[in-house]
Amino acid sequence: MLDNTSDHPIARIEKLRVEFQTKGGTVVGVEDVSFDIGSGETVCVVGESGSGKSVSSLSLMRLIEYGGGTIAGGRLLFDRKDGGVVDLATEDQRTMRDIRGNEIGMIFQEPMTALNPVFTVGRQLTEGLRVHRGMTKAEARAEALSLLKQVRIPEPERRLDQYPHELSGGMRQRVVIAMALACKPRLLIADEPTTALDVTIQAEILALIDRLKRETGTAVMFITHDMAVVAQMADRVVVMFRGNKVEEGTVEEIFENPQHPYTKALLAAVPKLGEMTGTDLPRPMKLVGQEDNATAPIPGTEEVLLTVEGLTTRFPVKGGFFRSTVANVHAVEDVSFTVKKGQTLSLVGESGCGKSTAGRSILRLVEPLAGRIDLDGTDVMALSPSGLRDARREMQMIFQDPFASLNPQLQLSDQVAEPLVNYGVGSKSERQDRVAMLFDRVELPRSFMQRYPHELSGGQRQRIAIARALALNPKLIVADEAVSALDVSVQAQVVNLMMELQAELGLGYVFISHDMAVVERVSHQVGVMYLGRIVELGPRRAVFEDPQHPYTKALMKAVPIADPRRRKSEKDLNFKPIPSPIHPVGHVPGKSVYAEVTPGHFVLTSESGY
Amino acid sequence: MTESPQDDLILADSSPRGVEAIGALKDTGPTAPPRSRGSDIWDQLRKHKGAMFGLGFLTFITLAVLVGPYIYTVDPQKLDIRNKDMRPIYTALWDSGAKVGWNKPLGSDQLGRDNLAQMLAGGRASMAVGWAAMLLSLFIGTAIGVVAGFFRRLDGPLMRVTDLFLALPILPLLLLAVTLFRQPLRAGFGPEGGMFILIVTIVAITSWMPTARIVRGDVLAIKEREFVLAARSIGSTPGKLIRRHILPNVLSPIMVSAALGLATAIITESALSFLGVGFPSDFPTWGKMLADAVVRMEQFPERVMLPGIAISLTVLSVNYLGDGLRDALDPRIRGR
Amino acid sequence: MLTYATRRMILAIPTLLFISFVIFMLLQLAPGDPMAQVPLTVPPEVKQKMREALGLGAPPLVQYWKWLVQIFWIEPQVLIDYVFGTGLAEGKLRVISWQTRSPVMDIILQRIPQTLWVVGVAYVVAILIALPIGIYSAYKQYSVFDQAGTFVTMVGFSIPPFFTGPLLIVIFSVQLGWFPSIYDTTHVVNDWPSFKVQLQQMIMPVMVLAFQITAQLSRYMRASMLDNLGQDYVRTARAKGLSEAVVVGVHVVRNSMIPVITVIALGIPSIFGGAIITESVFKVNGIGQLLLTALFANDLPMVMTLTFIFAVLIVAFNLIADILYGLLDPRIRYD
Amino acid sequence: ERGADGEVKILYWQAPSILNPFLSGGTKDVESSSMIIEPLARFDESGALVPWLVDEIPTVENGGVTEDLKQITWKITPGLKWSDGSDFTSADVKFTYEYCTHPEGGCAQLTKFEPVASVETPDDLTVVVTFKEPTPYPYTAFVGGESPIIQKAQFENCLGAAASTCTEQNFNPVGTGPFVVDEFKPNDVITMSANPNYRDPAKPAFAKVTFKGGGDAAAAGSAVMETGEFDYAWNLQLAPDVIEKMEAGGKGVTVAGFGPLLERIMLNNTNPDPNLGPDERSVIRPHPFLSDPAVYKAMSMAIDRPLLVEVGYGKAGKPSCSWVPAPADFAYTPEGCDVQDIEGAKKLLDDAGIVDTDGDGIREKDGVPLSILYQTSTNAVRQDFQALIKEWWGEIGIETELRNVDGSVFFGGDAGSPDTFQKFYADVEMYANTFNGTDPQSYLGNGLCDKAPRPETQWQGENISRFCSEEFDAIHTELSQTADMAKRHELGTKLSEMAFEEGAMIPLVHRGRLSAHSNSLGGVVLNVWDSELWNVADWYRVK
Ligand SMILES: Nc1ncnc2c1ncn2[C@@H]1O[C@H](COP(=O)(O)OP(=O)(O)OP(=O)(O)O)[C@@H](O)[C@H]1O
Ligand SMILES: Nc1ncnc2c1ncn2[C@@H]1O[C@H](COP(=O)(O)OP(=O)(O)OP(=O)(O)O)[C@@H](O)[C@H]1O
Ligand SMILES: [Mg+2]
Ligand SMILES: [Mg+2]
Repeated sequence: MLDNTSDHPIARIEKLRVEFQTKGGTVVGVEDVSFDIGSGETVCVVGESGSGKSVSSLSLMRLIEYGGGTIAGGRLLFDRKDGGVVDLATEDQRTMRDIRGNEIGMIFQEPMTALNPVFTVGRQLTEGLRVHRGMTKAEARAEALSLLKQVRIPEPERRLDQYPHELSGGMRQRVVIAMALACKPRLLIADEPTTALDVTIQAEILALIDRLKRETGTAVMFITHDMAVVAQMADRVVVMFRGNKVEEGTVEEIFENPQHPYTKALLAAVPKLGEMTGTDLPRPMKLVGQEDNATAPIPGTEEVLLTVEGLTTRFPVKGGFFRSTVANVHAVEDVSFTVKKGQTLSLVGESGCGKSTAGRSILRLVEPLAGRIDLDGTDVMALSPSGLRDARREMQMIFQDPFASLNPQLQLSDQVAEPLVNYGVGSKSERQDRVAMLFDRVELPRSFMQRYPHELSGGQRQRIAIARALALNPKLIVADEAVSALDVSVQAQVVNLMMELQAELGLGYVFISHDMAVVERVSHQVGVMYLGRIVELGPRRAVFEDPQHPYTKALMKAVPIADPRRRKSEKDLNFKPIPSPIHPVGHVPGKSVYAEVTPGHFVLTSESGY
Repeated sequence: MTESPQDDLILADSSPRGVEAIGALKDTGPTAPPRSRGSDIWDQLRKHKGAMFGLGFLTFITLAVLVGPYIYTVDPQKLDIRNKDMRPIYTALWDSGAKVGWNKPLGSDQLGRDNLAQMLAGGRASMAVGWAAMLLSLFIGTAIGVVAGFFRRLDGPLMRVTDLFLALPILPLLLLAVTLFRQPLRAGFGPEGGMFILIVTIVAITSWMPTARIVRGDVLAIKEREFVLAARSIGSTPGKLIRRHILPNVLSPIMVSAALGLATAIITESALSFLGVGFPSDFPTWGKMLADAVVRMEQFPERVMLPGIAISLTVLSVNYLGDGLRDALDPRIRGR
Repeated sequence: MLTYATRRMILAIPTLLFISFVIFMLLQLAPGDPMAQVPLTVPPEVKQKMREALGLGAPPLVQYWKWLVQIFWIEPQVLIDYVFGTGLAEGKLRVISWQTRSPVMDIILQRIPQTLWVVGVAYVVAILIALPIGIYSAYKQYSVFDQAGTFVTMVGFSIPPFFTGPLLIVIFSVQLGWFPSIYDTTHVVNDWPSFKVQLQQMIMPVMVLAFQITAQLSRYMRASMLDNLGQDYVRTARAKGLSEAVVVGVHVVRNSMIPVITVIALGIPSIFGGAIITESVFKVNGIGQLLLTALFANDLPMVMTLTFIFAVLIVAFNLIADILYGLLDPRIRYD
Repeated sequence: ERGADGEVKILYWQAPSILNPFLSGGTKDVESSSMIIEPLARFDESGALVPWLVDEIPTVENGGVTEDLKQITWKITPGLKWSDGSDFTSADVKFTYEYCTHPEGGCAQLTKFEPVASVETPDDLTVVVTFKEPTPYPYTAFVGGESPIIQKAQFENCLGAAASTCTEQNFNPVGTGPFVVDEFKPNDVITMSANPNYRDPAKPAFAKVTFKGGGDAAAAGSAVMETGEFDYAWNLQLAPDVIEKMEAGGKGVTVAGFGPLLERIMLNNTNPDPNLGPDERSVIRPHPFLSDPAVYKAMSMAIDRPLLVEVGYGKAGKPSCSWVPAPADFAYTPEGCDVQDIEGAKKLLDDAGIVDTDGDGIREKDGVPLSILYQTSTNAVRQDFQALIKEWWGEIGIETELRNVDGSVFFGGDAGSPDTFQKFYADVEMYANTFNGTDPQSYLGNGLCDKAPRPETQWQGENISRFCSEEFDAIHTELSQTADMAKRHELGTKLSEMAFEEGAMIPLVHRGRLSAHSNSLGGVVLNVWDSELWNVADWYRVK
């Protein structure tokens, strides 16, 4: 597998320096980076957000100029197909156009936006072929079809005439990959190709890239900040930090014997699936630099806080002449669970399986169709609008995107104080005191109170969102993908913070996530959702160590493990596409019937759709 | 509890490099001192040359029409038939035979009214109409747009009302309003005040529709943003949601509408004057001066050029200011 | 899509009825009298008789009903008669203008060519000028071209046509004598020289109008281009090694056109609304001039019908804009 | 020779909307149709009657009019043909009478036929008109541009309510005039060509006419005198300096003519106080101060009429103090009409005890300040007049508020609008009025008491100033019974004098008609007593 590497590097980056001219002066995107990539080799570039990973890769394509950057120093040596090594940093754009897409292919971070929404997949795929290979329309189309087959898209013929939005995220990403591979490039740059995707799709894509590399001997530069992915993919790893390379080595070296303190810290912050095996209770992570933090397990109480029974939420699909409801999206279907005081229930599952809808239904932010929600003795479903408003004092929500869930136009202190104002809690000065206290609580300096959201980093924003949720002293917090958008290290801190608060204040959490490693870390109970139903529900340990439902099993298998010695092989993967949750009006789905495998561990026995 | 999490770094490694490295695991907070959004916007605006020109000219013209009449105290309506048809003083530069005089720096019209005084008084009227109509139209447009975007059930009816107003012909509307309301308004506000209110209202109610459409579109988008959901989950009432969360976020299209609205209002008023259905005849506005002078454009080009250029420059500077404001208010652009 | 369109169309009917009713009542209530242009030498009793002959005495609701029947029932029949040579509408009372005592529709049809020649051509010219300006200004944001383009388009937006119009006449008709100051609506284009004459008489009004429309459209185009130039798919296209011309001219422009085309569609009703001031400055007796004279003559059937047609166009082009949006943007589906 | 001179282009800035003067009455429509259809007799440029489709004007002397003044007999010139080639007969004349007097037709020229009891046609070339009462001035029906003859064959089915449906007929009347319509685009343009059956085989000299409408007076003047695009421009109501500048263009000249058109300020004899109810406003007499002779005389003295003429009309205006400024025999010409006398006006007011008592610069009469609302229609010259007069009245201590109302509202008879000139919800208002033909008898009747607009009459009525004097009414009755011309002149002048001296109006300017024709257009004779285009058959191209 690693037979023909390194001895003959395809690309060599030497002392690269990239600057951006902005209104605030010159910003250095990459300060000093050197590494090389050999053919048939995967070099993973890791590092925090903003450390210069994308800038390095864009410089290789000389695309950085279109973003306002300049290559201020260094050389980018590239071994062209027809022999001869050129310095890409000094080539003119005409030559670059020849190289781009032809000899270097690139896969971009966001599959959702990387494709032009108004052209068909076929058209976008063939463009490069026609430019670089001088193919006719028909030839290019035939070639595109074979490319789509290569990346294993189901029904490739049909896809050619579809528009990007008609494909799922995973399929789109595969189209982007096909596009990058179209002209059989010698170097493939993949810039976080899976960050936005579900575990299952991610696993497929990773397997695909790996296979292509093996089959065609392409050199791959793989950029990510997900250490688990690195462990699965890399031959060699380059660690970047604030525009510099701080460490480089084979994947085993990096994981097993990190040298640089930053690498160490980074690895420590990565939650690894299986770390909690054998324990019952969640416990905060141990972080480098915070050795003093309490990592005692959190027992919680056995008192029931929230009971949800038979929760069903559907969204009408309007259509026909009079905009009547012709079908329903069965987003949540007969879901029941309980959350105990001071404990965490996690909901996991693939995108679109109804996790968020379930969470929002509990707060009645979307109106459930049926079911019973009992919060500490209050029947939430029976409440009038004003009663509901009062009840929301007891339950709060934290949202996935810390950038979207704060109003960009309001000062932070006002945002945190807003729930207090809404419920008329305290006098102005009392409120101020409480806001200050909350800032302390989430470990933000009080000096931030007068700032605006855009001045904060993601993790800090999420702390603000947590502070806001805490303002009213709720009993229950629904955290909908509250840490998914954060960098690993920041994620670890926020997760720790949430757990600390739980231990201290006895909060109950409904924790929604698709990151199994985090879920393993924080949960007392886990519910696995599929197509609107909970297919498996039970204590975390039981569900993770002894999955019963076939879907749970498949999901567990797909999760990459941050350990280069436990790589998954493509054969293990076996996913069916998720069926549509849309059913015509009048469709009566069956009730969810569960079997209790062990005490408290339930598995769906009725039809789940999987 | 420590004051700041950043202080924790000191506890970490002893090597300076290590300290820094582990610090990176913390959230990197902003390094610049906190700045208010206001000064941020102002900074951005200052860099926009067009906007600064616009602001400067607008300030100048506003001051001129507000303060000018106190400095240059000639009555704009005063007829001085002996000194009619005077040319501006600068024409003496190339035409020594021209009828000029320092008593009429910009010349006089066919009845001997002083052009400079008329420009000042006319500017006052035009600017007042422009601002008032723009504000009113903005208010109506924003209100309708927000309500239509926010309350689904009102969306259809309100958008149909928008269509209706788009189709309404302005002239009969104005004539009808004059019939119905001139007398009561005249009793309450005097002949000029009454007409002012009428014209402003009519211009406003025939020009709010684009604002409403744009605002509605933006509200529809913002309504789906997570922070609105977040605000609902912390118990904000709909009124509060609109005021605190939605309105501030549609400010930028509103500002742009405002800039265009001022221009439209000034031009509409002058078009009404041109068609002869505006203010009383002895009440100068730029539009009326321009309309009256068009027939004598060749002999007295200054009489069209002065108000024409004043209107154009005002509208132009408002447009530029609006452009700059849009850039400054858009955080995506401001960041750059 | 089809059901969406039909549904919107059917919903448009009550909307239009409502709009027509409001306009009718507005016109009824507005002061003014079709006899205002009859000289004072005609005594009031005679004027009263003339009013009655026009049907002015009837209660407004009756008049409205008559108008509705005429416009929705009889005029379509006339159209059918015209096309198929049938005799459905024979002897039935059509919408008659008070000024000319002739069917309003006939006059409107007579005016449409003039309006299309001038306002329509101006619109097309404006689009042809505005789009390249917008595209290039956005591509070279903050360049000299962009700055100059911005300045010129803004000047265009801010100068009223009753200023530019007479100015052009003084320069090009009176001083230079290049173009006629009065538009000849009887001119027939049948060969090159006559086409040249037509161009000469069109050029000034078209210039004045196009100047204003260009200003607005190029602003939209520029903004839309700027939005799209920052999108990820542009980078993807470049990464494929496509030339800048293809990246900008095909990928970005295609996306940027989506909102601009709907803006253009929404502007089309205003072509048929004519350009009141420009038309009267250059004596292009089109729809705008027709409306203006009808307004000043209080020719209610004419004003009513013109305004109503305008309303129909507004509603229709609203719908067309929405549908176009759906057609151009594959992401949007109406069903 | 007919058709030898090619095309003539005429520009009316008000566009003709119909070619049937019976359905419109608008000047633009009457004049444009006068090129196509003709009356039996016309007035010439001096106001004298000339036979047109007849051989001579019937009078008592030649026996055409009966002694009892109740019958007039017209003898049609033999051999006249309609443009479609058929014969012009007395039946057509009689039909014209029937057409206009049909009760449902809404004929605009009804007044011309009202005194008529019947029209008989003893033979094809004789028309006998019988009047209801002795008529000293029998030349109304079938005389002048407003009363042309239309073809029976063509209009037969257009009587009464059907008049409106006859679009083809109204747009393309068959006539006896020098031209026939090729195409009529309402409110836009008429194209005509020479009538092949015109009675004089050598006329008209032009083969084609383009009759364009629309725009404004300034553009029309410029098109004839500056750019030379058109040959004739009608009624250039423009400031004299503007006209002068256009004439300097050198491509055309203006011609002026004076009819009886008078620009005047009407004085409200009733109280227009807005606090009075709608049924009392401008109904109850007297006006709080305007009925005081000192006030209205002072107001008149303060006006500099020559200056008004200079500013507003130039050679198309003359200072006048006579309600009937022309014909000259009817005109009242008092001393001092054309001099401004501010000091005299002040003295007059001071002597009457109308002085400024509260020091605000405005005089009071019995505690009521002399504060005047002065309205008129929207029109550049009128607005200049307003400004000047406001200034002068200000100098004698009378405060003025100006208002201008859109012409379509001001002159419209909408009973619902407060802004019509009939309602006169103001203290003074300015407009111009005139009469047709040369006899002012019915025009002078506008000063009769019972013609005052009142709510009961839906505010219709011609006595706008609500002037009311028994003596005036008596003299007017006498006038209507007098046939002797000298006596008629005397009585008419007396009525004009009373209106001026007793406070019905302040006459300002005797206005003429100013039109322009290009240097190459010959034969233009401006006629203000009839259609301006009355002799278009004689027009020719100057070689
Ligand atoms: N167009 C630009 N203008 C100014 N600065 C930029 C620009 N693009 C990148 N930078 C700066 O360059 C640095 C490196 O950015 P880069 O996008 O390479 O980070 P990254 O490692 O890819 O992060 P992420 O994981 O979030 O993608 C950042 O500090 C960023 O602020
Ligand atoms: N407002 C809505 N209207 C219609 N359908 C909706 C709405 N919100 C969600 N859905 C549908 O309901 C289903 C469940 O959506 P939900 O957002 O709960 O999924 P999720 O599990 O949270 O997915 P993700 O991980 O992507 O957030 C999806 O098919 C989604 O398309
Ligand atoms: Mg990146
Ligand atoms: Mg979700």
